[in-house]
Amino acid sequence: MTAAARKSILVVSRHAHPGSSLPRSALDTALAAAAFDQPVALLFQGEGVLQLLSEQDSRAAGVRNLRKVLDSLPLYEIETLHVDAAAAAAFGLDRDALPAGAEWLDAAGIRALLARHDHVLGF
Amino acid sequence: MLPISAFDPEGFLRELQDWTPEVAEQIAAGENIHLTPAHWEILELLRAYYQRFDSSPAMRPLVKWVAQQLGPDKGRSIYLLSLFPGSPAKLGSKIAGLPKPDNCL
Amino acid sequence: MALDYALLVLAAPASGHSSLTAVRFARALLARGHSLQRVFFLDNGTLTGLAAAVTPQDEHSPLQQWAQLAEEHQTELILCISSALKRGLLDSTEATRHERPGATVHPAFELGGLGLLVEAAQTADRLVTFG
Amino acid sequence: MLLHTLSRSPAHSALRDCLAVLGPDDALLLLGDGVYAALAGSEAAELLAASGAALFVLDADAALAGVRERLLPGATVVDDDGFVALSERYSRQLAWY
Repeated sequence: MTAAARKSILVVSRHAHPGSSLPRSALDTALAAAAFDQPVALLFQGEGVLQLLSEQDSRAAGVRNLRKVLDSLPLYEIETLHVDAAAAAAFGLDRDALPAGAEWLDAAGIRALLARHDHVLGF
Repeated sequence: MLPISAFDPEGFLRELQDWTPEVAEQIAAGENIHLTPAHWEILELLRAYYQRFDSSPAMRPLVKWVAQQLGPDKGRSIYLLSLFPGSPAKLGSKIAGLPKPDNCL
Repeated sequence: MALDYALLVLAAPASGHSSLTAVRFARALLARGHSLQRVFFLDNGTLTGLAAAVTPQDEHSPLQQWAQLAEEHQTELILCISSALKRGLLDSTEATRHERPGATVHPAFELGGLGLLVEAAQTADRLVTFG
Repeated sequence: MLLHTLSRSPAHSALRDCLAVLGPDDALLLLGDGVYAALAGSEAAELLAASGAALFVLDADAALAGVRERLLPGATVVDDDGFVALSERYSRQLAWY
């Protein structure tokens, strides 16, 4: 398969994670694409931005810590996390609350991101 | 030595907290691997990966993780394959006492 | 121009009727001359493959609809293995592997990794999600 | 140029999130409980009309919900074949649910 033939995937994650299994499925999909060396990007939109809050501790709940899995994304060569800036602001989150490398996008920025991927998967 | 009942039919630990370095030797022996310091270096990195990222790595991130921690000579698929033939991420995770993979990646 | 489609189904078959909408979409795209190699079921969508699902006789059964589609058009129906295992959907291999009493997946479906979704995305001209 | 599909009722955050990125070059197909967003005179319908996006409603779901005769005048009703035709015209789809 040549590089030119590879189709890029944008995974849009817009649910908050303790109450839904969709964020986990979104993340697994992105990790799978990266593990198979396919171009993939992640956008956290709406309530999905809450997945990025630091200091999540899942031990008492007895489930996997999705936030820690997110920290492994650079090892999968997924360097940039795209964040819906308006949603983050609506939840009172400033840049200190979210990962340092995140790219904050306004509505026009999100539309441009959607437009430059071949497939868009909404979770 | 743990009794055979401590392992499932595929040789994975039923209870992760049973894992000790001796248990790792026992699992490795079942895979015809004799653990050397070179193996241990990778097994410790696998356990550190699990602690830090709450997941077991696929092959690609494992290679990158090893390269970051031990340098580019060891952060290569061929080196990891020489230690853990076949599928280093899966086999290494098994010996390191990480959760059984769900075959998703 | 004929296009290659892949479908991603995330909706559970018994909540709403998104699963039936997806089957009708599949039939409609085939009727328009397009091709559909693979349908990938992920998250609650994997419940679609539960062999023991019972639908009232006067309603369409998502299970039967998908199975018929697969038989008529050789469409692959893949259940994401990690989503499926968590929900108790196992084929005989996984039942043995995880020491469970028996298979629970309908024979029209196969368990597979997310790599099969990624592969479908690479080859497909269109990837349509039903959530 | 995206085909958005919305299958949740307007009370759900899916509509708000969709509206946040819906552009005038896009199309929006309402299906499932999403068809309620096209009820003429509703707040949701006004927001959708203001977005400038081309608006479509899946026939079977509009009928099931009992809204077929109460749709916003700008909405076009499509059947399954029409849904496929939309997916031909718009190469990317984003599902909101």
